[in-house]
Amino acid sequence: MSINTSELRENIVIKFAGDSGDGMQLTGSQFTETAAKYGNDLATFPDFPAEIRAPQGTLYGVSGFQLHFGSTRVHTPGDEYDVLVAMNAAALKTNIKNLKPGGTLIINIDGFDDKFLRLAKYDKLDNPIEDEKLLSNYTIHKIAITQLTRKALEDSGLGIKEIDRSKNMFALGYVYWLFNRKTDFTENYLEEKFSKKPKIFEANIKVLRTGYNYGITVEAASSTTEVQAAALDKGIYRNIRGNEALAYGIIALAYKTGLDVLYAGYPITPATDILHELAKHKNYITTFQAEDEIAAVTAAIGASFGGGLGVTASSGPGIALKTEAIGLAVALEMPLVIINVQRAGPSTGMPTKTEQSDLLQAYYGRNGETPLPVLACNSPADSFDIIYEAGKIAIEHMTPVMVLSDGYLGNGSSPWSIQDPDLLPEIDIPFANQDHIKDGKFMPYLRDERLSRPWAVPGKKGFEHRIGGLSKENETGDVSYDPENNQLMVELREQKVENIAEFIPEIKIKAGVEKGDILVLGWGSTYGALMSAVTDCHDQGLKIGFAHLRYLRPFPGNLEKVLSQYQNILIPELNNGQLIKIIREKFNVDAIGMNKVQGLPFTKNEIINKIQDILKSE
Amino acid sequence: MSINTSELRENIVIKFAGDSGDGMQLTGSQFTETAAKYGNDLATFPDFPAEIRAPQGTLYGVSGFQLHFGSTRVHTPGDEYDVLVAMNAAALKTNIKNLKPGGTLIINIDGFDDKFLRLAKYDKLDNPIEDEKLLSNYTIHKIAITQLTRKALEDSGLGIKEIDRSKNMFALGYVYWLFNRKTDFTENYLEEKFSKKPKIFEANIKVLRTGYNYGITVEAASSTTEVQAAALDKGIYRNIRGNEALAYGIIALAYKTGLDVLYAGYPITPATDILHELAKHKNYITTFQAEDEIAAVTAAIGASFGGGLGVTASSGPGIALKTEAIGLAVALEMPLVIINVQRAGPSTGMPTKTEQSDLLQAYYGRNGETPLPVLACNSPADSFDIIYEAGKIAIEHMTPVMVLSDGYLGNGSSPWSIQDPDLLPEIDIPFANQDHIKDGKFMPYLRDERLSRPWAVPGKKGFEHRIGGLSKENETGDVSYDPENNQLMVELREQKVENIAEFIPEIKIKAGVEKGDILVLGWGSTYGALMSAVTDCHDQGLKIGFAHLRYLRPFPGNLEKVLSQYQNILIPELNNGQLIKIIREKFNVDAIGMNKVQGLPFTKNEIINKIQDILKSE
Amino acid sequence: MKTRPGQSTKGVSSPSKSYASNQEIRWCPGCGDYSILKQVQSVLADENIPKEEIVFISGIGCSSRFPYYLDTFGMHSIHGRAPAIASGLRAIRKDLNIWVVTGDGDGLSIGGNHLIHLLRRNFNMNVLLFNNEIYGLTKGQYSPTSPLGTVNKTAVWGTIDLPFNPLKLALGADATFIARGLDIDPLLLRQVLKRANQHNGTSLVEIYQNCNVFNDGAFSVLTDKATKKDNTIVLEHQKPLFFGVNNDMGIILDGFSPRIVKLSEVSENDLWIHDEEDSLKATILTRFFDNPENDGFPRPLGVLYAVNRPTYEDQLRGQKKMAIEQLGQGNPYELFKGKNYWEVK
Amino acid sequence: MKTRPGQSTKGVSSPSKSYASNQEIRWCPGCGDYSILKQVQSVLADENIPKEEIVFISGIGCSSRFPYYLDTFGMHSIHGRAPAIASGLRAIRKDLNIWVVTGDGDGLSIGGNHLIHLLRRNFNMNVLLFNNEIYGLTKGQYSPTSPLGTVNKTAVWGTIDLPFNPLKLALGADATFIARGLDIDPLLLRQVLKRANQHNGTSLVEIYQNCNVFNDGAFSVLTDKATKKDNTIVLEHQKPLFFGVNNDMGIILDGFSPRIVKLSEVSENDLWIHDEEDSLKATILTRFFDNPENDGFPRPLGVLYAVNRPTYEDQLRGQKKMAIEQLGQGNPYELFKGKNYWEVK
Ligand SMILES: Cc1ncc(C[n+]2csc(CCOP(=O)(O)OP(=O)(O)O)c2C)c(N)n1
Ligand SMILES: Cc1ncc(C[n+]2csc(CCOP(=O)(O)OP(=O)(O)O)c2C)c(N)n1
Ligand code: SF4
Ligand code: SF4
Ligand SMILES: [Mg+2]
Ligand SMILES: [Mg+2]
Repeated sequence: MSINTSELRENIVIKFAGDSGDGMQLTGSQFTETAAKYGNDLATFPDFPAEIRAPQGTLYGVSGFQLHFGSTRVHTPGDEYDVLVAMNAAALKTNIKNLKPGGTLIINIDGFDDKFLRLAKYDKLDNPIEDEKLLSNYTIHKIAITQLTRKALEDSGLGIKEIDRSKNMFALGYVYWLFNRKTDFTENYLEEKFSKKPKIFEANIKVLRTGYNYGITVEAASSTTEVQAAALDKGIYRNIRGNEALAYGIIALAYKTGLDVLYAGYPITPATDILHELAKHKNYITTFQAEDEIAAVTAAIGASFGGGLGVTASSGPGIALKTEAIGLAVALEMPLVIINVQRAGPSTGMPTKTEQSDLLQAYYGRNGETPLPVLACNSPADSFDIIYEAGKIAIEHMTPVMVLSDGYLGNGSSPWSIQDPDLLPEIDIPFANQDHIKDGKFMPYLRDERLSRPWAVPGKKGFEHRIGGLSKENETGDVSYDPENNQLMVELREQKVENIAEFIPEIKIKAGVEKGDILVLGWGSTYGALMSAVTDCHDQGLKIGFAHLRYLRPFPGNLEKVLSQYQNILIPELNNGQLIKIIREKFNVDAIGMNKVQGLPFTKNEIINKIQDILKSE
Repeated sequence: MSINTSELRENIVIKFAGDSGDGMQLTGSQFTETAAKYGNDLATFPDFPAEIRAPQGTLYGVSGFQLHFGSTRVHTPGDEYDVLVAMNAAALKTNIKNLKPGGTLIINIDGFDDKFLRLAKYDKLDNPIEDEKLLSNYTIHKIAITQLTRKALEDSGLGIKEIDRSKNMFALGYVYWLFNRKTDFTENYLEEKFSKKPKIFEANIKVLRTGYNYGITVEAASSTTEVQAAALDKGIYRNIRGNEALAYGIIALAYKTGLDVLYAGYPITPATDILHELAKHKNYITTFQAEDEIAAVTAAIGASFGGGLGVTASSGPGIALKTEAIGLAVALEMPLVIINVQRAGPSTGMPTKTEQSDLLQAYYGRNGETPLPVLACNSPADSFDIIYEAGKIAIEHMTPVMVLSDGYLGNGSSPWSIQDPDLLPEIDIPFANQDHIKDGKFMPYLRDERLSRPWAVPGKKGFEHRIGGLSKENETGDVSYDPENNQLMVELREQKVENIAEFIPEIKIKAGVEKGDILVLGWGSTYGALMSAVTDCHDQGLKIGFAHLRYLRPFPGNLEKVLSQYQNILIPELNNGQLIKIIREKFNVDAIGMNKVQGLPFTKNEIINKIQDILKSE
Repeated sequence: MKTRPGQSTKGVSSPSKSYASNQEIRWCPGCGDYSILKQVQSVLADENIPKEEIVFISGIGCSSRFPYYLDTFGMHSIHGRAPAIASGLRAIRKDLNIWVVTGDGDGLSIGGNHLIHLLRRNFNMNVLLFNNEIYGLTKGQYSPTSPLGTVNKTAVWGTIDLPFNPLKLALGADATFIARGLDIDPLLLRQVLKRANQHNGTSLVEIYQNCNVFNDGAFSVLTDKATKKDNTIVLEHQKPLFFGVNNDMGIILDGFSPRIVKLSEVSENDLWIHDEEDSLKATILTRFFDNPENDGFPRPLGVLYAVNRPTYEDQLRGQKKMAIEQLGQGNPYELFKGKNYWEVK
Repeated sequence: MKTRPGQSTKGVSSPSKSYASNQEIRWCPGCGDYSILKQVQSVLADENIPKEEIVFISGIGCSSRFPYYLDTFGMHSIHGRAPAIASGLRAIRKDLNIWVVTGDGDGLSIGGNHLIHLLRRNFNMNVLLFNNEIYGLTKGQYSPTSPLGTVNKTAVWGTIDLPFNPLKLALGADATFIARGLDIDPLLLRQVLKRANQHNGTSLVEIYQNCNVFNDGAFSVLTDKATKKDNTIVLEHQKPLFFGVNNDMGIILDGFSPRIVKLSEVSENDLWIHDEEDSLKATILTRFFDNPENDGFPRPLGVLYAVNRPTYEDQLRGQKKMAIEQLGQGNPYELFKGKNYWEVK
């Protein structure tokens, strides 16, 4: 007997939670890829423990993967879950508070024995899965996942450890059934992944199907759930993580410009994934794992001097180490892309958690007057565009550019409308030519209308020249201690960066009204939460607008005008107030801050509440 | 025959200029020390070439020493000179524009032969010392200093090189005569300096007296000049350079607190002189020349962890390297004093020149939310007080503190009313005690009313504890990834620094009116120029006031009120606009900037002109 | 004991447990770090060092979590800087017992410079370099000790960076004490740690440590019962070099070239006699495995080299004492005044 | 020539002047840097390397002003980082002739880590380490090569930091080429520079350089006519080691110990024959002067050690080639799409 009814839902938030050894990241990303295949819009939020392998069953060892997918536009991984899969007691404890009343709770009851309860700090007399009051709030699916998995594999010849490791496939199969989705995408994936381990492959497939069939067999739900494809714009899509998108953007830069791109990095969470991805693509770019962050950024500078494009990435503490060298790149006026995948600070802070607290460092964190453009991605997919734009600016304006992402964007994923690299905007490389020769001498600091200087690459006869960090004479680039020249150069470099405002798009109101009570102004990874919150508030009739900055230095030319259209400016940030300082200073606007420094993204509701508070207090 | 007339003058600005091999720094500082001995108030401005030993006679090889001394208060080394001593053509060329009309020009005519003219890029047909039009503007003393020196020493047995090296003594002797000052201070100095080289000693003395006697003999001037002692407050004074005052302040901290002070540094211009001075005083403190700036700051952190006081200093690029470690000190809440003797940037910039462009770096130049107090010295002598106050804050509030000086203050000198260390303010060291033990466990982050934590030093039984850069639980200091706790700690650290406003003096109007058209607001080394300019303008009847910030973070509690008393706020800075950004942001004040980024201090007249412009445009 | 030689008679030996902090240990189950922690605790107990006199300073890495698990003073600092922090601490605190814990990434990649400068300066402290030939904490990138050709996340096509030979590098930087231990040879590790602690100067102990998650088995030939005896050689001062399952293999020096011989074929007297104070022989020992000619040589364990040289802090204190004798230590008022002061009345 | 072996036939030899830039040289009169500059220019000319293919990268210090004075491509960068900058450049530019100019402070103090990592990686470039045993540019503080007990501005009571022996350190870091020259021995310096330039890999040349302003005469026993011959020994591959005013002194190896002998007392055949490829002998050579037992030994000059090992960039290019063969280099659209794309129509 099979269930024929299927409930239609617009959006679903599902959370897979278990031990870090339970394979929740894999489970989540498989479900995500399948959702993507089904054409859903989506946003993900993987959340790992700080430990590499935390001991089984502990609260701090819970690993989670949250997915929001839908047939309408999805902006965030969601505040609360429609479905929670809890592989053990600790996973339930840390997640149950975010399960919506009436939501679906899938429990592996084998994860609730005395030991698991103790590790999760439940009193063993208070086993939550026997707590009728608690359970009555949800639709409950209690399944002995571990036992069923073991049963399924009793003849597999595998050891108990290996068998237990595949229980995530049971959960995944079961959830596929619940959402009326086929297992074949995952089956293909498993085939490839375990091509050299046929036994493991077979075991996983078996358990996956067992889970799926279990759903059919026990008619566990009164109906399965259907989420139709989203009405995305026309195009070819894939699901992409932010760090991957950054890596692909760098590859696109290499392909389009024909420049040798050197990506020089030193491992650090959460930026390292970019290097992991790029290391696979030596056919497009060169990667170099340096001895530290200073060597990484200076190697990148060396590559740019050699007529390549130097790119480097790090996170907070590593960026701090690079600041002296970035100052050199500013003084040299050298193309260079620096990526900061921000994480919760200060100092080592909470390396696996997200934060936006390096904006002021990006602006001001160097000795001397060292203006440089600052861009920030607003979604995993946007990371591709941002890095490409950053590279274009770096090259066309001969300047280092700082790109800000963060742990939330870097690890999270969203659908990306894949771009054909051949159709990306052209990049105009300001190579030196005969026009830059005066009286037989090459002028490395002769400026064009953008105030940008010519790029003369070693090997080019007649263009030999020396540059350095000492104050340089305009045009000739010779060392100069002339006071007025020094001031001129400081002002030219500042002006050059300011002028970039003419080359970037204006800022647009993304949601809500163009004029009204509150403008919510954001930047970076908060885009989704702000977008959803403002959309909701606007739907409720509030006179509210939303704008989001992708260009933080210089600001879009129309920003001041946009700000002037609202009574209040609300600037929510995952830091203690950074963009707000710059906005207040630049535009003399008494903006309102909203700050969260908890290593977590904003929820939509936090923003809505704040908006309502502001309107109430008026 | 001797001259008996002597003209009385309140203030004199004298500039000694010659080759870097001509000993101008020595000449200038000898004249300075003698002026100090005569009780004059004074300010100096040594100005070296960037090269260690630039080739003789070149324009870029000119070394100068400017001294302003007087019987009234002296705030700056002066905009223009009353007396210029030019040892060669290049020295004349680079300095003549700043000699006051009617001023005294003392020329070594031997420095104007064809070779010197060519090196100074004078056309040899246009020898300036034969240019009647030029000379008619000044009182001219043409002297064949080199020849006369050689003559004086022809029997000395010294080689020509050594002989020529003492010609600065001729100039010095001559200027002593001109100002009616005895040579004995310098004679004592020479005796000590050359105690092991009697021949050189005798030669120098001989030339010094020859110069002096030459003045008497040739009756070179119609009258000598007299500058009487200044009416300084009661006290014992000495002339002190800024870097020396910083070093002494550190010694005072060691003496008063009884803490082992570790000064860890890595050489860099212009901060290194602090290390040079402290290295002499191992009886008071320990100095450590580290392998780089990162090792220096982390060694200092290690010393503070050990219950000493860690102090480190550098200049721009070196501070950039320290930022990651400073972030650690913020997270640890560890006492630490960081000195930035700023120099002209960005990058290597003009290392021997002055600038104030690291204020925003001091404020924001670290990853994550890392508030720390920032103080700035306003004169060479003030450097002593500032560093002492910084140490007091660092210890009492358990925080790293940044002190900003700059090349102008570090190398320049002013009279210092010497303080008896025994009378300096007491410093209250927050050592851990039994009150910080809860349930038998020491609580390294249990806070007092200042929000400051207890300092438990290795060796203290029962107070064993571990701290680090990871997010820490309040009170226990244990590693914590709790979101709310993280936010709490970020806010507590910020609040702790803000609270310091309650412990520092209010800002006072230093000159002019308490309410009026313009407030000139400065910080750091511009004090003298701003003070003089505002005083002049106020004397001319303008409604103008002057306030100067020694505490930049937090600001004095009454700053906002003071700002509100004026129509306009003018913020002159030796950077491209940094304090102004913070003031605009914090107080929503549309201040007016005035920026000079030339490696040079402001002149009084530049400030006066700007003030007049503002008033005119009203 | 390192800092107070007479100490061990001071009290009863503390059980090693009392050196454990109240923090839950968060390394991966099976990680070699556990065993190292245990041996260190046991050595601290055996040497009977008062807890409050001990300081552990570490950088960042799995290994650098070490200080949290000891109930002593400790600092988990920033990546690569522990040697410099510890140097600053030692400069003013001769009385403490100081340990630096670092990894192959922390100590040799970002922190390489501080390490070599520490070694030449010879501050008295024990540096434990946990070498797992991988970056553990950041999840498996190659490190400066990963063997050539290692394939992993950042070396998809295999590493091409010749790895450092840490002990050889240390000799190049004039280390006064170098030794090597294994995470799971507790007895040897304790011996080595004790010797390191007794050495007055910087002692560098390289500890091969298995990262069972990202680099499992990197040292298994050295640790597995079946292969261990044939592939390691435990050095003892003034003892001949022999090894092998049956203790029947020896090493002789043929000019500069070490050669493996069967004990049955040479007399024990002809074997290379280990001399801890011979830096050239130590150099040869460090090259047992990175010289292609020495293929098949056993990995030397134990103390390779140990000589005395004045410590930095002793010389610093000597200078301080001299300065105090010459210049006094009272109120610095006179110093401040100098000679050229004047009085305004 | 370093980067294009067939090159020297390409044109007529350029006079060394043509390698001089139009910038006025600003070292102190008498500085040893002048002579080094001249020899480098002359070697560039002799080797006939096209100016536009040459890049000089330096850090900060007097020595690091070097690139300004050559009419080639050049970068005067930041303190200590030249090896890393040059590595990045070399990683993408195999075709250039790359030189790094650094000082004892720049290269061994702040930049020590980059230097040792460069050596193990073996990027092809020539590193000229101007060793004047002092910080020149910052006006006379001690450096990591200042001899023990040096008294100067930052060491009022004498230094207590054992200096690095740069070439010994380099061997510890697996350098493939180490050599030593003197600023004012032009012939030898040119020879050494040529050899360095011909070496395919990182060649480290330590050049003793007199800073006549802050450390005058540091090397005078090695350079003064009267003492030079007795205090230096010029190494030549496969030639016996002899030296002395009358060329009458030699060195033999007695086990591991070098000994000075009179040529009259031993046959030339018994002398130590220099073997550039023997790293252990090179180690002994580097220790001629910091081993107290070797007091009175002459300072080895010339090429101490030179072996071949694949360069980093060659291996990198090998991998790149392989990757291109396997994966292609066209439009990465397919890569971007991956397998799990879907289409919205
Ligand atoms: C400045 C800085 N750069 C990079 C990192 C990231 N990081 C943390 S640990 C580590 C390497 C750890 O390797 P290792 O020292 O070998 O320790 P293990 O984890 O293997 O014990 C890196 C690169 C960091 N925390 N700080
Ligand atoms: C980050 C940084 N730290 C310090 C300095 C100051 N500094 C410039 S050159 C130098 C040392 C120069 O010594 P060395 O490399 O031996 O060169 P030399 O002048 O002796 O040729 C120092 C410490 C700097 N410019 N940048
Ligand atoms: S990742 Fe490796 S080194 Fe780190 S704790 Fe786990 S097993 Fe140990
Ligand atoms: S200070 Fe020394 S090294 Fe520098 S240029 Fe002068 S003589 Fe040469
Ligand atoms: Mg490791
Ligand atoms: Mg030097």
